[in-house]
Amino acid sequence: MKETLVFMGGVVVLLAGGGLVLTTSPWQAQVEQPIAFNHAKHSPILACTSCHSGVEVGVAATIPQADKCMVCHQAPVSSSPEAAKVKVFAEQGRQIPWVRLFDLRDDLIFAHKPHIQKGLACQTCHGDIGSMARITQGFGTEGVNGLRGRELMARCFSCHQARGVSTDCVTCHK
Amino acid sequence: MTRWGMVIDLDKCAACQACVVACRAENNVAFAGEEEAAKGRAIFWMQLLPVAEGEYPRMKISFIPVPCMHCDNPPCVKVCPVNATYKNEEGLVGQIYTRCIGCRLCTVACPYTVRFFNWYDPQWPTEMASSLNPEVYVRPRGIVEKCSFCVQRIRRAKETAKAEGREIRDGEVQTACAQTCPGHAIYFGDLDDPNSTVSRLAHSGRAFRLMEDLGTEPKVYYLASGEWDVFKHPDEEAISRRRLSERRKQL
Amino acid sequence: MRVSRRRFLGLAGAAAGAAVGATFPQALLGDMPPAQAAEEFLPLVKGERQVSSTCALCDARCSIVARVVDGRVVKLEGNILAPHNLGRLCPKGQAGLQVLYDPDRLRWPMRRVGPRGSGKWERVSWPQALTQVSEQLGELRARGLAHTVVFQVGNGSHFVEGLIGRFMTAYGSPNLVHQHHLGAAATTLANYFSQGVRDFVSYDLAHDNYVLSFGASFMEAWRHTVETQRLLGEMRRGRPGLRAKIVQIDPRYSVSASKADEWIPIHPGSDGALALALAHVIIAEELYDQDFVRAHTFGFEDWRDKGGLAHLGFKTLVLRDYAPARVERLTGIPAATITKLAREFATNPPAVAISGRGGESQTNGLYNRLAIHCLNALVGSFDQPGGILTESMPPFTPWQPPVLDATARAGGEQPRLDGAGSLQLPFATDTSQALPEAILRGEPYSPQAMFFYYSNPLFSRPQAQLHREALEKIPLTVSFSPFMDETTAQSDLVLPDALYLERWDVETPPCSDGCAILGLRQPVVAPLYDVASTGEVMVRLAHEMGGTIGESFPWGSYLEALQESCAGVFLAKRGTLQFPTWEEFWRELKAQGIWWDAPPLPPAGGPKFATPSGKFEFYSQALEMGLREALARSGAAGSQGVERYLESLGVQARGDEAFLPHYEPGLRAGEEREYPLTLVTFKTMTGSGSRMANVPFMLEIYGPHVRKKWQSWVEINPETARRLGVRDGEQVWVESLVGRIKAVAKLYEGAMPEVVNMPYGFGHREGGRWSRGRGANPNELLPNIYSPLGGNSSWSGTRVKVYRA
Amino acid sequence: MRRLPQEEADSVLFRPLMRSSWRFYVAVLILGSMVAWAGFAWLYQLTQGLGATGLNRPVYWGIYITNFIFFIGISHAGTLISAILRVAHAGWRRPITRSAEAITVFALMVGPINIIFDLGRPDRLLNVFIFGRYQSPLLWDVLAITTYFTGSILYLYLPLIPDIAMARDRVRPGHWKHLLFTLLALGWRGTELQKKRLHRAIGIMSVIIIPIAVSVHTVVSWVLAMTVQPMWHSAIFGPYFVVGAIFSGIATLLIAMAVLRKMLHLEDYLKPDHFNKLGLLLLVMTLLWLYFTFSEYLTTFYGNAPDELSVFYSKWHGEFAWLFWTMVVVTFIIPFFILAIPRTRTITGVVIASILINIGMWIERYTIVVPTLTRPRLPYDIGVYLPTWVELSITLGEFAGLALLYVLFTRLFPIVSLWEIKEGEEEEREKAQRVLAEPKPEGKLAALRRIVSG
Repeated sequence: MKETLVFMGGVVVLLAGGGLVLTTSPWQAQVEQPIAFNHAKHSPILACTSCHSGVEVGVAATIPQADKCMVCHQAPVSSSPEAAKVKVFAEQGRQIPWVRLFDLRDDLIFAHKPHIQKGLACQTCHGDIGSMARITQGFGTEGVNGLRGRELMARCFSCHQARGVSTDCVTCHK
Repeated sequence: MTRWGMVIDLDKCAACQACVVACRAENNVAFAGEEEAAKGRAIFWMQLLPVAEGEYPRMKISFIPVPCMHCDNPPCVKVCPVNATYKNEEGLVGQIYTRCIGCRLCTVACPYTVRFFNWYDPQWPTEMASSLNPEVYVRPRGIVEKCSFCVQRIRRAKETAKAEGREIRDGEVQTACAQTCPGHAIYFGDLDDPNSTVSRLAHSGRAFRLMEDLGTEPKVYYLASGEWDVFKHPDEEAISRRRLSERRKQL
Repeated sequence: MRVSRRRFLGLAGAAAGAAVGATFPQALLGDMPPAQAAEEFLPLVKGERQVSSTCALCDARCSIVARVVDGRVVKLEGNILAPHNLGRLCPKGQAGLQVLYDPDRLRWPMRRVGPRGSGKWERVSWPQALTQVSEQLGELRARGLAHTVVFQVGNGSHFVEGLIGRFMTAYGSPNLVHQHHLGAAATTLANYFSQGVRDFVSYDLAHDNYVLSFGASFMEAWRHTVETQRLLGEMRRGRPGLRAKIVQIDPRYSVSASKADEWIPIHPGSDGALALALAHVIIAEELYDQDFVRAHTFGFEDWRDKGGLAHLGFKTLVLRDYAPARVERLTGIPAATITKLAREFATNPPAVAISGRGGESQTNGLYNRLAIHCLNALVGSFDQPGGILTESMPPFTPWQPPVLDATARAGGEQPRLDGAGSLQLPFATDTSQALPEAILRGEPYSPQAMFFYYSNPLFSRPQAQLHREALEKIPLTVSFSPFMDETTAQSDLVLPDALYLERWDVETPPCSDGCAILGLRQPVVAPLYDVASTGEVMVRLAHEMGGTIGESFPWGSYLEALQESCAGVFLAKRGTLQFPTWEEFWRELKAQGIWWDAPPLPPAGGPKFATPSGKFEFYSQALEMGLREALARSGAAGSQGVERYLESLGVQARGDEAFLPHYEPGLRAGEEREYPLTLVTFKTMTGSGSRMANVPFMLEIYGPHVRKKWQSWVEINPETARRLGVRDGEQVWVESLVGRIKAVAKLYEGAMPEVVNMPYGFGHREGGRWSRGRGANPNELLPNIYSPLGGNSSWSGTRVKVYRA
Repeated sequence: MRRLPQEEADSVLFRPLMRSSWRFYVAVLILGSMVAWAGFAWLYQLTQGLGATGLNRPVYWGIYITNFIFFIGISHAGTLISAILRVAHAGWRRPITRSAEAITVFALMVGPINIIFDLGRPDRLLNVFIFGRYQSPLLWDVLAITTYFTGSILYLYLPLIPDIAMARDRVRPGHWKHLLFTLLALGWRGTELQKKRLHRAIGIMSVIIIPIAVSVHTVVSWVLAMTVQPMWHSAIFGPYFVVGAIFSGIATLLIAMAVLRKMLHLEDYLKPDHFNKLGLLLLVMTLLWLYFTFSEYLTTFYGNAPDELSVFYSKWHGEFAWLFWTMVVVTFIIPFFILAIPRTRTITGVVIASILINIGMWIERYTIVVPTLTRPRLPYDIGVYLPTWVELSITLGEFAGLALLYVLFTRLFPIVSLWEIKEGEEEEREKAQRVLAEPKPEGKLAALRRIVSG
């Protein structure tokens, strides 16, 4: 009987430990950006495409550089210390070393342009990112909305199928 | 529907292997190195094979460039356990690298032996890694790869055509091998379009395919090399001599 | 000609359309590395560009387009606007990326710190390096030793070579030594003696019905290989109902032979005899073009000169000495085959006889080539479709002559160190292979400094060992090589050249239909390392030296010099680029990467030749006059003198025969008893000198005909191998009088029983990680013998023996 | 024949369960370290990639696949043979069924692992289940082998229950083995109902397991036969493989029996007659094997297809000839004579034949897998294949692993089905009594005797 208990205990410890490791894996952690940009503050005023202008023309959404920020922040619209940081970047002409949050596995092909052109809302894939003060959990450094691998593919696939877009593997896989 | 196919004119092929290198450069195929190559582990999506026959001095080597045949009835697709290789609507036999489990049943099933396995991770010196084609995935070890008919170029041509609101033109898509072939011996295009170059050449009397008896229906056609009229009748020779001066005047 | 021009233009138009279309969708593809998350990042604008340039990996100089993504070259393609390569590239060109991104490139100027060859270097800055060179050169000049500076150049860049030559002239040294006369001297010299063109000629193969190739590896390593490969297709499939016959006459079954309709193995070096036997049949059966021979040739029939002296005609000589049956044993080709070939050749016009390494790269290459070229005259293949055409050049602005001071003039009048043009080498212009003996002897003087630009004599010359010894005697050696090679390793100073994808240049590629082509080379990427274009270095060095040398370089930079040359093309307002302003012209030239113009129409009334007689000369008056002039310069004269002179030059024929095409056996070193086999060295499509030695893509496909890769091999006939007790794949020694090397035996049915073949490109003692210590260098087996008449080295006539290692 | 008292006989069977000799520990140590070394080799292969093997192009498959086919073949030892014998009511089967069934289960544990060794991306193994494509012969394999494995375990387990119960009753309570046996005995008390149900279950299983077993090796052969490769694409590959499997299975069983007999002193259970009978079966199989091999090669030879002949000749007189002819000698010629001559069909003789047959059958698998791949249809370089230390270590480890599992099994469970033997004896006794009780009709001899004497 004792042996059984030891064995069961072991199993429990193992499962708990594994779960702990999984739930606290690095891709769930907060991301430290050079400037703590607050999406929630900006989204009521600006459209996503105002800053991420790449979505309409190309592959990458593009993350704005300081000069774009300065279009508004030239005037003292904010007293936030983060806004001050932007100014510093702009004045020194340095690039803001944004940490990229959304990245696809490198065997995948994805371009924003055709998806935006088809009228897909940013939220469909990126969730309610606009209302977040800081992007934290659920957003992987790889994948979209924390979806990766098969889940992500299933999502792409169902949408493509529903809209009659090609579901040929080589459409999305390099 | 488009059905991509290739025609290789062996009469024009100069056996230079530009196709081989162009393919490797375009598709991020790493070189294997001396030891690995000696073991037969070098990867060539396009390969020049010498077929030697005869003995000195009556010897003959014929060279055939061999890419993946993109069979209409591909033996590799039949046996893949995980759908990592498949035939798409346009007849391309695609390989989905992230799906492949590396069982190599497709490689042994392929009668043309044109499927390759990554025995190791590709070894690029850092300097050379910077010249990799960003449009093509760099395959890690343990999976099977093969000629894709430069699917990235097809994709690109489609986007162009779509953006310009037209169909893809014949000859617009060129695989890396076809584009570089100094002998202009490789043609690529739509076999289903009766007016395309490839479909016309594929219907030529010189056209043949490798191992047609296996019923794999390859979409790579070869045009046999011709022969100069060696066996001239003596009378003909006399006639040709008499005509010689006339022909000279015409020139 | 017109048809082909229209075709080119049509293609060019289509290509321009395609190029515009092709750039657009690039915006949709590719991905962005996080580091470059710049605002408005558009691959279309910033990430991906197509840059036109010119390849430099062989002499064909194909026009290329580089696909550049994020400042990295990711693919090279042929430029479809180019008339010579028509958008195509050979495997070497395709592997150019591995040349550019070679991890073993030299990255900055280096000065030797240990003893020579110890591999100990220190990095120096460019100003430091230039100062050192200019100071040392200045000192030599001040000591009156300007003429003892030798600059050895290879096939790097004609334009930079021009600048180097200019520098040498202004500096005061006659010793700009080019290496092209190692093997090709016979070709250009024979063209000069017979046709009056001291250059290569173009063959309009596209329209030929019959091609006789005397050892020309026209599918692998001939003049413009990429174009020739296209012409193969033209000959085969370009004309409905017509299919040219190609006959390859070569000791070895090469890839070219595999593409020919017939392979005729011939004893190495006896090509001239075969050509004359063919002429015998053609003349005896009166199959030759009598109109052409009568109107446009000189010395066919017996003739009398102005003094009334009777001379031997070509016809008489050939009919007397070269009956197929007499040549049979010499060439190893049955008389019946010779007769058949002759009849086919003469009765299938347009026909052309071409020659290459096999026929010419012998010490008797000059006469071989003369004999082969005569076949073209017999069938009248000049200045007509399918015939021999003269190459033309773009109308560059000629430079002002360099400014010379007294030192420069005095130095320039000194004899050349390599003896080219002297009594011993009357017709040679450059004989770099003569340098080591001259240096070791110290005659006529000891060189004090030696520069190497695209030249690696310690690897690429016959008996390379000699050059190593000679180099030790020179106080200062400087290499401009972008790679560590044998010569560079022995240098005192290394000034690494920028690679062809990193620098400016203009090239004048050859073209089969005689087009004038200007290929612009522009930097596709900024230099990856602290390297500089040698052209730029020469301009800076001249400025640094100052004085008349500096004055001779009136340009602010290398690019200015280049633009000045191109201005002539702009001003000529012809060819593909005609613009009202220079800016537009230059922009378009950069965009297209190429300018070309159709060749002038053939002269009315048949071809004109720049020979003394104005005709194609069977009997070469230029050769005779040249010899007499050389004699006269040296003070001796008279016909007796000519006879003796011929003897001293090693010509066996006497009298008129010496000036007519005839067969002379080539020089061989070693006894046949001890060295029973003949070594034929060959080049493959995949190798191109030291600059391609360290390219893994090439090494992995090196010899497709024998499935060899990554190692050198020696092709042996299976019968011979059985006699020698050598099995396939075994290591064997190949030994000649001057050395022995180890290689893997490859039993090959395409090798003649008495001949073994070895490829070039392996056996580097220095170099990158893939080239160094790989395989064996057959040059180490070749004795440094060359023809005194033209300076032609022997590449396929070395006696060797082979035995198991 | 001397009969041991029942108790004594049983103790022989249960002794290994209770006490382990030093020989056991030595065996476990040696086998265990071989397995561990193989584990290290696999780890090395995982870190290096499959480049650590001698595989190449065109020889994409080597001894992993050979081992796979071989071990799956061996697995037919058991279940199939015991099932056939059970269905056929062959009474002499009783002492050997257990050891045969155990071989099946363990060979089925070892065999399919080879596929994992052979995979380029074992980390993606689950893709087979997630994205499985039922048109692929490999999927049929997965299906057939898992079914067979499950069935075999069940088939091993069912007849084990009464014996486990017996063992349970012999182990003192509180010992971990007691717990284990209690759990596994599923409350067996040997009631009539239980016995009836067990008999029924075993009967059903033995009928079901036969087609499954046949299907497994057929499907294994189809992995090769479904391609168009020369000398693989053969219609008789299914039965050919099944015959080969039963053949090598019986041979393995014989070896195992001999070892058990010696090591566990089971001379009273595994009698020479068993070896004799199985030896005869082996003789039949070697003839059958020859018949199939002959048909296969003769068809190829007469077919005269160049691709096929190229492979054929590589085995006939090419670089694989030494293997091929070794195979013919050790799988047919020598065993045939040993087994056909009654005087040599002794235990030793049969075991020698079995060992040779197993070597030969491994070679047979090798010469089926490899030569075909060395002869691609297009003129590539002819393939050469030499396994590296990694592959050899793993192969040895597999054999060691099989032996280890077997040794461990004998320490936990009685390797002879005790209750079946008892039942058999009871049946015999009943039959005898029944015969004795019946009034005997007078025989001719008795009548004669009566007449003579009278």
